[in-house]
Amino acid sequence: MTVQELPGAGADYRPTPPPAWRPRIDAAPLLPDAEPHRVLGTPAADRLDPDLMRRLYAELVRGRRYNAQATALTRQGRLAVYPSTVGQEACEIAAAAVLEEQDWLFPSYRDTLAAVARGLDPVQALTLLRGDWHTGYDPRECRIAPLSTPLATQLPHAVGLAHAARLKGDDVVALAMIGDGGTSEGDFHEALNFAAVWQAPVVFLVQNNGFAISVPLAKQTAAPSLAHKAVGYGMPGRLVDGNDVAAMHEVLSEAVAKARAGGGPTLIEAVTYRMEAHTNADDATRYRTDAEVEAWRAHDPILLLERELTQRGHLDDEGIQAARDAADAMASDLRDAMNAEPVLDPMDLFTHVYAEQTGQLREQAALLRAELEAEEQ
Amino acid sequence: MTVQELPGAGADYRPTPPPAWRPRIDAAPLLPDAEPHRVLGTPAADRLDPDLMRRLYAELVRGRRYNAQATALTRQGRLAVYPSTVGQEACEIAAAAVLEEQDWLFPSYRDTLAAVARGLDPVQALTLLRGDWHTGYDPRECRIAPLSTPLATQLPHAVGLAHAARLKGDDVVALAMIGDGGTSEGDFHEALNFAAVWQAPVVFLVQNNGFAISVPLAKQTAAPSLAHKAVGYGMPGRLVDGNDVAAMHEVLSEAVAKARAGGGPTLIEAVTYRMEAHTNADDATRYRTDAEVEAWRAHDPILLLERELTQRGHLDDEGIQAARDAADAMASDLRDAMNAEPVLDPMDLFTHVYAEQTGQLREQAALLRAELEAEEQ
Amino acid sequence: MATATAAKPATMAQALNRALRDAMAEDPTVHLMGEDVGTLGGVFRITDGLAKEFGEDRCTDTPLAEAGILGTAVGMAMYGLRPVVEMQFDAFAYPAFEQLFSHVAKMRNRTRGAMPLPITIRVPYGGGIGGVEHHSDSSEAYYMATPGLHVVTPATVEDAYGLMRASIASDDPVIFMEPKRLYWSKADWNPEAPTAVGPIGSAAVRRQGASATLITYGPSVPVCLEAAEAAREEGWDLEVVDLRSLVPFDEDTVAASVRRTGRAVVVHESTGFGGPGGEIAARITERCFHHLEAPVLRVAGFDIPYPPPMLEKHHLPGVDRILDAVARLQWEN
Amino acid sequence: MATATAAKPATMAQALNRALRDAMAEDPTVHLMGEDVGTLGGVFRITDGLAKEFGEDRCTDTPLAEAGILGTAVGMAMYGLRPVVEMQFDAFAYPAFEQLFSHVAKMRNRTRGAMPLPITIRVPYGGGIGGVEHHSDSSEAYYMATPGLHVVTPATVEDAYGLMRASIASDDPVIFMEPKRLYWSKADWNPEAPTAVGPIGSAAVRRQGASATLITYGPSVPVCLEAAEAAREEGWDLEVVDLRSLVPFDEDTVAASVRRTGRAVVVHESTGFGGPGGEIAARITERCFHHLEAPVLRVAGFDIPYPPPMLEKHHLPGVDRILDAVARLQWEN
Ligand SMILES: Cc1ncc(C[n+]2csc(CCOP(=O)(O)OP(=O)(O)O)c2C)c(N)n1
Ligand SMILES: Cc1ncc(C[n+]2csc(CCOP(=O)(O)OP(=O)(O)O)c2C)c(N)n1
Ligand SMILES: [Mg+2]
Ligand SMILES: [Mg+2]
Repeated sequence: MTVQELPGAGADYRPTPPPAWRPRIDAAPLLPDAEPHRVLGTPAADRLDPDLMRRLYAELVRGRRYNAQATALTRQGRLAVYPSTVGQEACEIAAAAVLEEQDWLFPSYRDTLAAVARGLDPVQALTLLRGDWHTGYDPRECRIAPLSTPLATQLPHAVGLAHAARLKGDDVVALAMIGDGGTSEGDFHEALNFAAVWQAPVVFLVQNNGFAISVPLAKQTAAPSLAHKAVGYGMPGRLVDGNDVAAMHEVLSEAVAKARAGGGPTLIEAVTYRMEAHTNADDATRYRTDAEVEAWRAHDPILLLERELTQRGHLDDEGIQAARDAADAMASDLRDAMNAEPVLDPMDLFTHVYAEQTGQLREQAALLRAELEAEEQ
Repeated sequence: MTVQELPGAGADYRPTPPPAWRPRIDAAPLLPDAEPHRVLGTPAADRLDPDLMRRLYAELVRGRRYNAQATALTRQGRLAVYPSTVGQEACEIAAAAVLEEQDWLFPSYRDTLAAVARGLDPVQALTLLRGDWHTGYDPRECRIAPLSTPLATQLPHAVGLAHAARLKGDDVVALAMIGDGGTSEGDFHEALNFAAVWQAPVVFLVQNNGFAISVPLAKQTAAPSLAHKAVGYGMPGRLVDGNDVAAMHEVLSEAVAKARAGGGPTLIEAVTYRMEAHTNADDATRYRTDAEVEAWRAHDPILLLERELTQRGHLDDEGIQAARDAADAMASDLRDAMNAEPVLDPMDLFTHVYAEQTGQLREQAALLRAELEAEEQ
Repeated sequence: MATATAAKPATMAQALNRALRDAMAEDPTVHLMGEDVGTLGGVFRITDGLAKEFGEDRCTDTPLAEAGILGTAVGMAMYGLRPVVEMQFDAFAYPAFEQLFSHVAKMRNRTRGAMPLPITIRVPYGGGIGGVEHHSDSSEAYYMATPGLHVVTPATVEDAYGLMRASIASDDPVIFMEPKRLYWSKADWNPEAPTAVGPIGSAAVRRQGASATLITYGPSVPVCLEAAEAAREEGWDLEVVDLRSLVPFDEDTVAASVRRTGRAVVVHESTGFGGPGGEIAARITERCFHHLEAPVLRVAGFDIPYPPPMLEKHHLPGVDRILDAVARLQWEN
Repeated sequence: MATATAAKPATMAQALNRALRDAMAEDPTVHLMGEDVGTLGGVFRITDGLAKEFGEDRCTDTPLAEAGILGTAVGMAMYGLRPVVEMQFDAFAYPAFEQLFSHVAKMRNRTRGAMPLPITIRVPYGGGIGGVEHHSDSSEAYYMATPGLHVVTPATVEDAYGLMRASIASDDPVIFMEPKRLYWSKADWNPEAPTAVGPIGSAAVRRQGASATLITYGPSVPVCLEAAEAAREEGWDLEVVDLRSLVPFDEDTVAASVRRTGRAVVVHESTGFGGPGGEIAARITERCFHHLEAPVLRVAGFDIPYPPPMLEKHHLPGVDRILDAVARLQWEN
């Protein structure tokens, strides 16, 4: 068929857009705000719930204390390693606070604080980092997935779990946490895409703390913001001040509510800062200046909330002291608990490889048992 | 330090945005147009270069003929398999046409036509699909990377090559081709991110032909368009009518020129349609209707250009016939060439595993040689 | 062997399809997912009709991303489902290897048994079908080297059914390797009265013999049976053991055979160096050293990337190469 | 052994750093890339100072994406560079496996030699450093099973230098496995007059002995040497062969030793089942069958996911376990 043979040839034909093409959805509502969303210190703070804020305040103080205690434990040889979230407590606390009992948290290796804030026994949360086992808790009991060390790999898990719950008709939202560096991994991309296609009830929380170990965000991405990545999946992107716990709570709550209502996933970028080194084993002076760190001190998440609440008369010295006392008590319990030697059974090595031990594992277990018995004698 | 101890406490403090945060770049210029860019049948066609268009017309006709011939060769057992680009010729032809001699093409497994349009001997382009070897040409000689079967994996190669050339100060642009389905792979994400961070001179061309084998785009992504994915990497996204060769040529040329000038990568989504089955081995009736295919016939890339050129008097029956004759000649040469039995040397199996054969490969080669000699007797 | 009167010729593909259907019908937590498994029924039609029968939520065309497929399957299993995922071809499972090695294989262990992952991963593998590069890999060595995974592969129509049902029923992740070139192999089989294979991990003696043992699995089983027939002319009576399961490895059955025959050849399509045969030969030797008249030999694919279609016949272990190896088993000693 | 007067104590980490530096200084096409390799100098400081000396374009902090790192390195090699990429830890190389198996290992073959890929992939591997999960894998079996890759691993300070230089000089992809727990091992070494190791593929006899051969590599070499010392008390004079290169495998050196001693134990940290030892044992047995007094035994990591730090000592092959295996070499026969 040539044009001469075509019906209507020669008339003033104008081709239509390609038949299959139509804009699938409007991109505009997916785009994040031009600036990180903030509440504290803005007029929006007028409508804050003082009770909720006092609760979050106490959690922040406790979180800070938890961080300090955990780092101290590394120095005492009680933890193999600890990645601190000092400076990032507002993200960790808000993430735990917005979830219902039946919801699931998918933390990255850094997010033991979120797990603890969710109610997990700190000793269980720190098992991985103490080194007596990998995951120190039953994920199904507390609905907290194992802390994920391979970056971004927990995101598809969150999507699959949320999808499965939705298929079953259960009211479950999954909240998955990841760092700025982790967004460069292929698994981030695949997880967000599956979530959007399946309209799974997931919220992706990126803590942009400025660094992936030593690598600053500028070497990680050229995007306008990490929240802008949402557009390419057809889900909304939100940009939040990650040190503003009120803003974090608001944006996370909205995203969780949207997911719960069947509205699909949201990507949230929390702009924050890692005040301490990557872990106790890291030397941050190799890649950043004190001045940079100092600039963030005035934007400390605890200070921001404390100032707002005291100025409004919602918090007084007594309240502050009570929060600190509670935090101290937690820290002292944690110290005591971690000073107890963990009970180790080397035979555990063979117990949970398969549902049923294979012949070769039975032989290896026997070998180790014999060795241990010989040692005892 | 509490708020009471902070300098300026009690004053009407307003926290600034987090110190490290500033919008890195403006998202607006990255967003694709609301509709696929078109030229043919629009006023923009007034400024077309008739010579270029006639050349592209001849290429399109040749491309269509090449597709028909290759599919015929599968029926004759001369090709193991052939993924057709009937309906997608405008993308394939334009991709080859916009590159300079020193530039590199990174085709997917479907894009033998682009390689041929770039000047590669069709027999060499089809070696993979005939099955006598994997890559039938020297990639460095023709600056065409091996046809990539594992989807999306060629994209990071294109980025690395373009980056290396730029480091060396060479004027080289890499054009990488991929399908709509391939955009879901992690390698797509990682490649685009590296390209944007490095500002590598790469152009990513996604042929959205509606399907990944049987899976329609709606099950692949929920994004407004695939071009919108560009925003999340900080590179511009362009949406083009992939059946409009003039539009394809324009948008690709602009992106190549931008890359060449140091302006970094571009993501282009060409909206097109795969008129035939996934390959000769596929049964497309299992997943789409004839009506859908028919709707695209009126939007055939050859017809669109033919109509434009004939209406403007830039192409007459003679020109059309000349293009067809040239295409027939190519097809007949290809048929003849492919009817010749390829020369096979089984000992090649061992020749290119390592620069130097290992001892064990020498032994295995000796075994095979002995077997072959025994057979001959 | 299905001996019921209703036995009819069936292909391995049909038996696999039936196994998936029966598992889905019996257990609503079984979910299929992968590229083209829904509407199309899979490029090999193994999932044909299942999306129609059970709905797209139970048999789902996913986006094109293998790590995403396996990664979301992990999450689904965490919530109590039994996902069966298809990797379209062997080499296209590689993008999912991080999820496989770091999560699928380890989750039970990491959580002290609290969160096992009952996922079946279907991997069509091996060559001999004229596929272009990346379509004919034999990747079982990677899976074998990863504690926490089961690795099975059928060689017969009835085992295809039985092993698939056992894999889906397993509370552990199972790599279910489907020998592509046996998809269309046929046997009389009664789908209404299928034979169960019992728990994963038992080898089957496919042919009894006294002179030497051929140890093999998957696509090489029919080749070994053919070789055993041909060997009769040379005066050798070969035993053929079909491993069926590489992990767990049925050492007892294999060792019993080799102790009896005193000679063994391991046959597989995967490359030799670093391939499954090394483990098998080493293990047998450890167990049967004083019964061996000759070293355990291996006939395997060459140590090269899988060849293009026109050359693959030279690569694949065939009858002659197996017989040559048998001949080298030091019969004069 | 560097005998020059200027020899001073140096760690393996220093020797690796020096090798990278010397290679970069000599050849402007050598480019380093990976996570944290630039400003920080790598989490193990192996690339310390190189970004400063050669600029960030030669020693580049990449985005955090292993497939992207290796994939872009492929493209750079296609254009004539010699990329040296770092995978931060063994288990974090898994996301790059599709690029590794489907492109890096095969590109020379696919293009009939037209486009070889001279890429060195540095993989810090193995345990014994108290690392949490995913930080102590021994993944060499995956690499060994992939034709087209070279796989090397140093056990001494001077080999660290020599093998690294040889790897970067190689026109083929090399998996350079760095035994993490030997990073801080020391030896007298003269960086100004380093010993070349010659082309990749030769094993080294680290200790001569007559009773039996220990075949080992990487982090297990010092353990085997220690075991050999301890064995003297039991009256055994053990030979210790350090493979240095798993691919190519130096069959001649190993077989010569085993033919002489008549007994052998393969020792490595990687899991036993499906691990490197199976291939090595099978191969030696094929070659040396009639010289063997006992089956070749293996002492390996257990067939389990790598244990948590507090339990890893039970998993790692130690002196006692090696001596037990030696004792099982049927000395009465
Ligand atoms: C797949 C993978 N690659 C590399 C690493 C090593 N690693 C651990 S933490 C880290 C940086 C993570 O940065 P980011 O995602 O920003 O999270 P943050 O540490 O800032 O919380 C790296 C590279 C890893 N854990 N997983
Ligand atoms: C990594 C990988 N996974 C799966 C496949 C199998 N496969 C080949 S083509 C194809 C569909 C590709 O769709 P698309 O990217 O849209 O390209 P098109 O075929 O339409 O050109 C699939 C799934 C593959 N080649 N590579
Ligand atoms: Mg970070
Ligand atoms: Mg497509």
